[in-house]
Amino acid sequence: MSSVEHPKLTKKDFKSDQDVRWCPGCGDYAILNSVQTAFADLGKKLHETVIISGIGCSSRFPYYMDTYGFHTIHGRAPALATGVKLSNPELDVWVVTGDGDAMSIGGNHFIHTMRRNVGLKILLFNNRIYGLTKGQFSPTSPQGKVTKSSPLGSVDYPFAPIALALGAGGTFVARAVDILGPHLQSMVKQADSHNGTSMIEIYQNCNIFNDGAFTGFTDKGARDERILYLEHQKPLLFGANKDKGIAFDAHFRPFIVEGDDLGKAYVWDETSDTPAPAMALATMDEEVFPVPIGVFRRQDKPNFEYAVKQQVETAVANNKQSIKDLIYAGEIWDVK
Amino acid sequence: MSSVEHPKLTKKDFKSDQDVRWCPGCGDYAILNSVQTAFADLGKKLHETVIISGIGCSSRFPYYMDTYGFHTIHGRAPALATGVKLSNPELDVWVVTGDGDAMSIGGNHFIHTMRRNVGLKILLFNNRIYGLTKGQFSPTSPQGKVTKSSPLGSVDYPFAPIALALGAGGTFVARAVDILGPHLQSMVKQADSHNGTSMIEIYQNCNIFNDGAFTGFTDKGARDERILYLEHQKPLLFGANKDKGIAFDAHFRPFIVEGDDLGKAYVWDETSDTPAPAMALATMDEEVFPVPIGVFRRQDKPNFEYAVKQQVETAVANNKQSIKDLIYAGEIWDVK
Amino acid sequence: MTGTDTTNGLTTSTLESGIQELDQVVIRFAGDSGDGMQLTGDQFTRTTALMGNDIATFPDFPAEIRAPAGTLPGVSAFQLRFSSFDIHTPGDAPDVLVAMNPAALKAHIGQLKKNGILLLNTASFKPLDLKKATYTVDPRTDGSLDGYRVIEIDLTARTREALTESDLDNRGKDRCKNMYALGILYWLFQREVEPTQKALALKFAKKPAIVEANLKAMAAGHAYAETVEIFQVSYTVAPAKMPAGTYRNIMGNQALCLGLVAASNQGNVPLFLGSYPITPASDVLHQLSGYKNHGVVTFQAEDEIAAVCAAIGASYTGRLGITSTSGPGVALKAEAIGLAIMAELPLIVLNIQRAGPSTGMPTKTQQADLLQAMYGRNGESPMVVIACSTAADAFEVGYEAVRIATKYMVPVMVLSDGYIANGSEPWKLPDVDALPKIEVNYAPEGKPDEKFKPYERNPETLARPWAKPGTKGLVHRIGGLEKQDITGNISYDPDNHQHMIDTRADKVARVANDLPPLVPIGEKSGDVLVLGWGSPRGAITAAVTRLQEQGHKISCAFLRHLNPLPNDLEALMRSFKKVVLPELNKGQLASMLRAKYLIDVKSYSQVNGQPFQSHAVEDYMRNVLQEVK
Amino acid sequence: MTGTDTTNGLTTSTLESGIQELDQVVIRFAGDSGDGMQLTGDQFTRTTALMGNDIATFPDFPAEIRAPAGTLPGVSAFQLRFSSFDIHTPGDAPDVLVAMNPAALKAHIGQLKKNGILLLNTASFKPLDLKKATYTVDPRTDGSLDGYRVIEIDLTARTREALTESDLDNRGKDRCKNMYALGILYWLFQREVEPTQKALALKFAKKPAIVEANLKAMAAGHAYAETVEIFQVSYTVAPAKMPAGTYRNIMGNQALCLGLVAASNQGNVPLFLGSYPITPASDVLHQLSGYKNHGVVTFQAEDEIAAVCAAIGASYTGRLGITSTSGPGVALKAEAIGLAIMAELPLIVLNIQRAGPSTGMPTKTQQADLLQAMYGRNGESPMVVIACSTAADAFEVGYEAVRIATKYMVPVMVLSDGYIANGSEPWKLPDVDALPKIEVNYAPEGKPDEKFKPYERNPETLARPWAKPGTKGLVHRIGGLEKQDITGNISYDPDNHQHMIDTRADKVARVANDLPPLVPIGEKSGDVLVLGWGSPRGAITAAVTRLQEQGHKISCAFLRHLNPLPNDLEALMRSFKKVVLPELNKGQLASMLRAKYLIDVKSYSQVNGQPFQSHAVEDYMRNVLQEVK
Ligand SMILES: Cc1ncc(C[n+]2csc(CCOP(=O)(O)OP(=O)(O)O)c2C)c(N)n1
Ligand SMILES: Cc1ncc(C[n+]2csc(CCOP(=O)(O)OP(=O)(O)O)c2C)c(N)n1
Ligand code: SF4
Ligand code: SF4
Ligand SMILES: [Mg+2]
Ligand SMILES: [Mg+2]
Repeated sequence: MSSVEHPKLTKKDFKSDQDVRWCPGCGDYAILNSVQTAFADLGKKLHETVIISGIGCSSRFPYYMDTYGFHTIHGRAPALATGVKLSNPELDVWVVTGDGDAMSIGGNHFIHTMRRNVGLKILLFNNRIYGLTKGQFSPTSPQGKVTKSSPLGSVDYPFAPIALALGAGGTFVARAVDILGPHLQSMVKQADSHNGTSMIEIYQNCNIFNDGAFTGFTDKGARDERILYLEHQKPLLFGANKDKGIAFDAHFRPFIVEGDDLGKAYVWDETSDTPAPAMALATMDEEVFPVPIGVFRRQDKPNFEYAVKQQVETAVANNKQSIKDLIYAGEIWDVK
Repeated sequence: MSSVEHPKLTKKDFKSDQDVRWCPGCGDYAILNSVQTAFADLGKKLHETVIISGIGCSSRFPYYMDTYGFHTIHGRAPALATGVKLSNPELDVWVVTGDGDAMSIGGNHFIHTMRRNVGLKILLFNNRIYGLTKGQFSPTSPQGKVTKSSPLGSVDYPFAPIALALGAGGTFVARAVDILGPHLQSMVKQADSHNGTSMIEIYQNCNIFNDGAFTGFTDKGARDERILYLEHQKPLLFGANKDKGIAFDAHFRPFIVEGDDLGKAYVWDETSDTPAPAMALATMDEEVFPVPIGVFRRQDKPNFEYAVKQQVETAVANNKQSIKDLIYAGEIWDVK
Repeated sequence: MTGTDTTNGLTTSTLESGIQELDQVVIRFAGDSGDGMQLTGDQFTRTTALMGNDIATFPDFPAEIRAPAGTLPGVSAFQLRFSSFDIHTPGDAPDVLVAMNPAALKAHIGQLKKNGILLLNTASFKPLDLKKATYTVDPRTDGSLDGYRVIEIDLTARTREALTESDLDNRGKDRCKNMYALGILYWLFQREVEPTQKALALKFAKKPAIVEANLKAMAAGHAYAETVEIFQVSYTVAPAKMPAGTYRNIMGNQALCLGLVAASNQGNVPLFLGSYPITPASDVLHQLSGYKNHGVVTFQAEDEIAAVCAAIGASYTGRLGITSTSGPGVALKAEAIGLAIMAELPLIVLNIQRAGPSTGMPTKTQQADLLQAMYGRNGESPMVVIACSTAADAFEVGYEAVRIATKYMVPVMVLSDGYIANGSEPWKLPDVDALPKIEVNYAPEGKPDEKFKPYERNPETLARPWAKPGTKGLVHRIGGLEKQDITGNISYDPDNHQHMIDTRADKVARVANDLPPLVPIGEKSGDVLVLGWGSPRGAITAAVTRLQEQGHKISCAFLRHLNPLPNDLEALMRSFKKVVLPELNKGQLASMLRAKYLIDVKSYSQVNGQPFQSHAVEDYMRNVLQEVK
Repeated sequence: MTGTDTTNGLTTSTLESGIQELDQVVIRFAGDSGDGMQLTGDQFTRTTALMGNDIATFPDFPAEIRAPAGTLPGVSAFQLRFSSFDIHTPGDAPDVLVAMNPAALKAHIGQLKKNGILLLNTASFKPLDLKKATYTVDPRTDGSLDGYRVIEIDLTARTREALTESDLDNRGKDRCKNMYALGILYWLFQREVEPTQKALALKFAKKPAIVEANLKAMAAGHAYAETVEIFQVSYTVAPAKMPAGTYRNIMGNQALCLGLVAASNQGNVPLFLGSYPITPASDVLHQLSGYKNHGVVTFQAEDEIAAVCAAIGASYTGRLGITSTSGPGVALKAEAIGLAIMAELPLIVLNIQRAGPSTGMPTKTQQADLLQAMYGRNGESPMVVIACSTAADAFEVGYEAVRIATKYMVPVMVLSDGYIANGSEPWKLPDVDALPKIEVNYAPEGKPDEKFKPYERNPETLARPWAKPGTKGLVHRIGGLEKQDITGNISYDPDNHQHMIDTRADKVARVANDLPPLVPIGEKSGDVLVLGWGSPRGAITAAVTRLQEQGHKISCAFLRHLNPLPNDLEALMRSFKKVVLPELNKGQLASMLRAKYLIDVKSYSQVNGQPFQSHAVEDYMRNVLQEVK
């Protein structure tokens, strides 16, 4: 195709003709907007892009994108998307899922996708609640959360999705926030350029059933002091004047450094050989420490669909056989 | 009951009357033996002990123990056992599972059990193969493994079960080896004394479909040099003369120390605040480093069944209500 | 005149100082999802129930996601019917339609009765509102509303006026406009306002400003209707002559939960619920989670499989394991239900059906999971299946499920549906002390030196003993592999397998021995027997009663027990020339009956996500009656 | 005389220099799991197939776990039957039983024909061996073997003797004793030894010592039988008069895979298998994993749900998604199959059935998952169901599944079972160039400014277009929610839902328009029609042919297509006084036929994990014939 035929698409081109049906004020709008912006910036083509989702408010996402889309069943998007990617590795396959969809019913497919390093880009909308079913606690809701199904407070400990992804062998693990558009767009772009599984946990406000779940650190006033931007090969600094930092002791326990000690702030390396530093950050107490966003881990490793494809292509090349050869094989005999 | 009625049981008392039906030479025999020994040592009672398994060679385990037992369906043992523990927290509930059962089909229940910290003791027999279905690769088989379902070698990357358990929030995570009986027994006892979920990954030789998977480090000759015994508050030393050690650099990358540097060996703390060190060990390259066995992590945290029970008991105490009160509630009216 | 189960508009009545007496009214509130129509309807329902009318409701909310304000997919409706006689359905066509915006008007005007009252909120008929509702012309101007008694009120302006002194901002004030509308209707139908006053005070206890504003708005609406004389008359509906007793208005999921808890209390068998949220079953989880003070343990699992497995684990331990879900969840639970059948443990699976297949239309109703309940598992895995037919009936069905599960040591599937779950009706509260006995026996401690036999059966019920772990002398192993009868040891013996296959089937079949006789409505023989199960009961009863009044030889009977079927069903069917079975599926029970009895049961099928309309059933049956003659 | 499909012992024959000619023989090899009985049987089968006999086999191995050596649960058996005429089953009772130990004897002696040959390995009749087999008295001494031609040989000693020069240790030598026994049987039945020599050389190519030892043992056994004259005569069975062509011996799972690959090649639609291992379906995964050189992509998923979802993803992408499993796996896949039905994508689900319910008896056969295939999903979710009836038939069924799935854009369930999967028979290889056409059309690139309509249907088949992501101008969204016909947009409209429910059913129904006429064996009318589906075909054919030879007015017909049923089925059924349906379940197809046609189909049910015995079927039908008269 000549490039004349395909001028670069704009954000608007990625909008489908369907009315967007999230509650007014829902964080999903901001995410949709950022994804459309990033896709346009990346020069993606509509017909090469496939968006696969499970079930949940977030999983309505594909309907609003004028690309190929499949709104599947609860929790199974990564499994279905794996079939898509294995069948046609050329396609650009995105998975949109929620904290219930990916972490609760879909937990198994989630961890196996991470393990295999299938080239899927997973956007996990974490609003720490079941939105679509009208407000039950999810596996990422904090302990004590009062919801319809936990009238006396939930007794479950929550998952740290980043830690789970790391434990499962995730090769690109990042976090972003719905309302921090440019950062989110940058995460989407980095996820796009990664060759294996990319997973972005996106904190998303559900203003109906869990309003303000993240305002403690996302509110304009709190942001500077409470968000830690992870930047590759830069020290872990935060605060309005970048006057505080995170360092690790000999046991890899984090602590906050200030003033003269600021130089001890750990220099972040998202490509580290070991997932231990990322794990240390992922399990930091949100109440005590700033909340890290950005890339926790990026590791280059051949992806699954490539290995599968190569095996098939090699087999075809090494052992060409007609269907007749295949059927008329082994011990055959003739009856006259 | 007076203690006269219940003399301490012996190992033999834990044997059921069923013939053990594993292949001669299977590592499962050694594990069965160690569990029976440990249970007897722990003074367990038959009728208070429940063993719940999924499906797999390993999952035949309950039939060979003269306790309560439930051989359930593939992958679901932790879920079923959670129901048992929530219903009667007094019972001593053990889960026996395989690498396919727990890591493949049962992965979701596995990670959620870890997350919730249900007081189950999980024995994961990891033979890195599907035994019962006659030899397909499992999620713990090494990449390249040739099996019936991967005639050209598996392209999957394996899970590190310990890392997965850590990522999911596991509070007692340990590893043992089938043929190292006393160590395995000690792990079983420590698992028993832990109050939340205990998980022991037990390397188990399947001599029919994956013979020698672990001999590289479990063989008498190799053991001393290749196994790293984790001991709480002791330095990470290995080698016949404990003349080598594992240290971590500033990025928590492990390296081997010897001679004068031996003092730099990391002092193991299984109760560390952060799972990062355990994660570093759990993801160490088996080919380059010794294989750690012992307790990777132990963290005291109230267990799930206790919290559930307390909530119910408090509700009963605070809000006693007869069934009549419950039914004749809200807006009622009389028709004469 | 005894009321017939249909409405005749607001015309027949006795006059008395401007108040006409009606025997029934159907009102539909329709508005945007954010307009509070469910709350409004609910308040009207409660008040009316307290005033002694019989009542039936049908909430019809939009798809799961909140659609953009003002659009058709965002319309939420609540229909209620109240009467001075016994009714069975929330009515077909409304006498009164409250339409809060053009979208609500567009979606519902088609069903309003000729000459019915149409209350419109003119504040939301601006051009953009009309466009959102895909109106090109204002329907108030094109004659399309001719033939209705249209009442136009700027509810927004009136409400703001009434609330000038309130501290709420305009958004907050506007939220009270539904109460203004409710005030109008309360005057129109002579309802008491106190119950709503009390209810709102309770609901917003922590926000007195909101309570005050809502009450003011309601009072203002009431006063407005009285003063401005927009209506020539007001109406009243005398209390229904309902059987004496204490009543409560109840929704299906609530009643089901109460039945379970009551039976648990009776049988002294503690409950355990393992569940995963899904529409329209989530309320069961919510409800039972609120009954912790009755010792109920609830567990929100990571998925449906874990939920049912945990319930099986609970049953294994001596609690009664329950799992609640809807069709897609039942699909996921199938393998584990098979395990419970094999392990011969009690288990209750609640399927609050919704419109399938696949995700389908989650907020719409259907009863198309019957064959899944019967056969949706590998191998011969027979299971008891029972169904509830109304909100109040759900109490008895929940109770019965516990009785069967514990008496026969079997899993029981309970079918309900979205219509029953969310609809409400007055429920005559049972005499708690007179509830049927439920006897649950756990196996006693074993004798030393005697091996426990986990599959030794009760000769009457074929139930095996319920042996709680923790009990001395009962250690034993069970599992999903075929097992030898009596000993429970694994067995691959062909004869034993055949015997166990037959025994599991026989155990389910024996449940029929307990069932009360079928009591048809009408004669025990005649031209047409209309059979029904589940939520169509109301529409069928209404239709058949009307046809009976018209002199037709038609009767109807309802099946609570679908597997096993009642022993006297065949004889009843054979006493009629024709058997017809209306179902909200493609004839699932009909095909079961045809296969079993070789009777040419005629299926009357509707699969559109809506309940049957009693008039449609009546017309259909009239045709059948004609054919039979 | 044309052979009848039953064996008469080793007695009828023509003499010729000590060689008697038989028209058929049934041999059963039985021994410990470690004794190599499957290998032995397999070698005899291959050799015999190559010699031109018709042949049928029935491997019967123990439960999944290897039991302790010498015990009853550890016995593994392999039965084979070969003949000079067309046969349909591996035979009921064996003429020859090889019992490698007391447990094998105990488990199988009951079926050996009177006067049959019993070959015993005396080396394993020591007291401990007897005890393990739960014999209290040595059966060779208590008269219980009277009436059989017992041949006692110390196979272990003889084999070791033959291998004195081998470098193998005793354990290795003892492993060759099955070849010693095979050598004896090869002499007894005049089989050629070369094919086995070649096969062993190939199998153990890397271990020449083992090849040599096995061949020596076989030669020694052969020589022993010839020299020692333990048998008075040897036997031969002439080649069967099979239709001309090229043959290959094949097992069901193999043939099924070949059918799928051949159709994929024909239709130029690449295959994708998503699977999770399970007995007895795992071989499909193994087999197709070996066909990577035919472009087949296989994916061993983390569980059955992921397996089917990946297959659906593949189909969405334009590959043909297949998923293979057994009953419990189908239960787990149910929800996702519903999605495929809703998305109207092709999908093939292979259910190699085993004995249920629950885990059941995984190595035993049954056909009790038919109603699960039909109804095991939430909502009205009709699905095409076809079944294979023999190993060779599986090729055609695999092929047909691809044809239907791609032509109608529907999921297809293929039912096979453990008996078909593991049994083998000679397969007349198809002319590859003459295979039926399969035309697969993907939607072409869209036109600019024309919105693609993903649910616009082919008027004949109602199939929607197969639009591959990556194709320009076809971007669209699908999912599990109900959708508007033609546009595919989400729709909650009642009329549309009813229409889509009807359309999905209609699409499945239209598959019947393609089906060839049913061709019964025997007359097209008469007293009794025996219908069959799946693996009982052989036993039914054998039984019915014998009854026909005896002059009875009985015919039989077999259904490959179970949903939809063939259009001409009803007329055929109505042409007989009685229809009987033997099934290895509790009458599942029978109930479907009764419900649909209101014909009093008689179910002949057996659910014991074993295939039907043709004699039992014959006796049963004889009774039915009597009743009909
Ligand atoms: C098999 C199945 N189980 C349950 C449901 C009901 N359900 C739909 S979405 C959902 C959870 C939604 O939570 P989340 O994934 O966090 O998405 P959100 O709505 O918060 O974006 C549930 C439980 C379903 N549709 N299917
Ligand atoms: C639902 C279901 N899927 C698949 C199977 C088949 N199956 C039984 S055990 C097993 C895996 C066994 O591997 P593992 O858990 O590692 O146990 P092992 O036999 O190695 O001890 C499989 C796939 C099954 N029984 N049920
Ligand atoms: S319920 Fe919450 S997550 Fe769902 S659309 Fe509304 S605000 Fe968003
Ligand atoms: S197959 Fe492997 S794991 Fe299973 S019993 Fe045999 S040796 Fe043990
Ligand atoms: Mg959520
Ligand atoms: Mg294993």
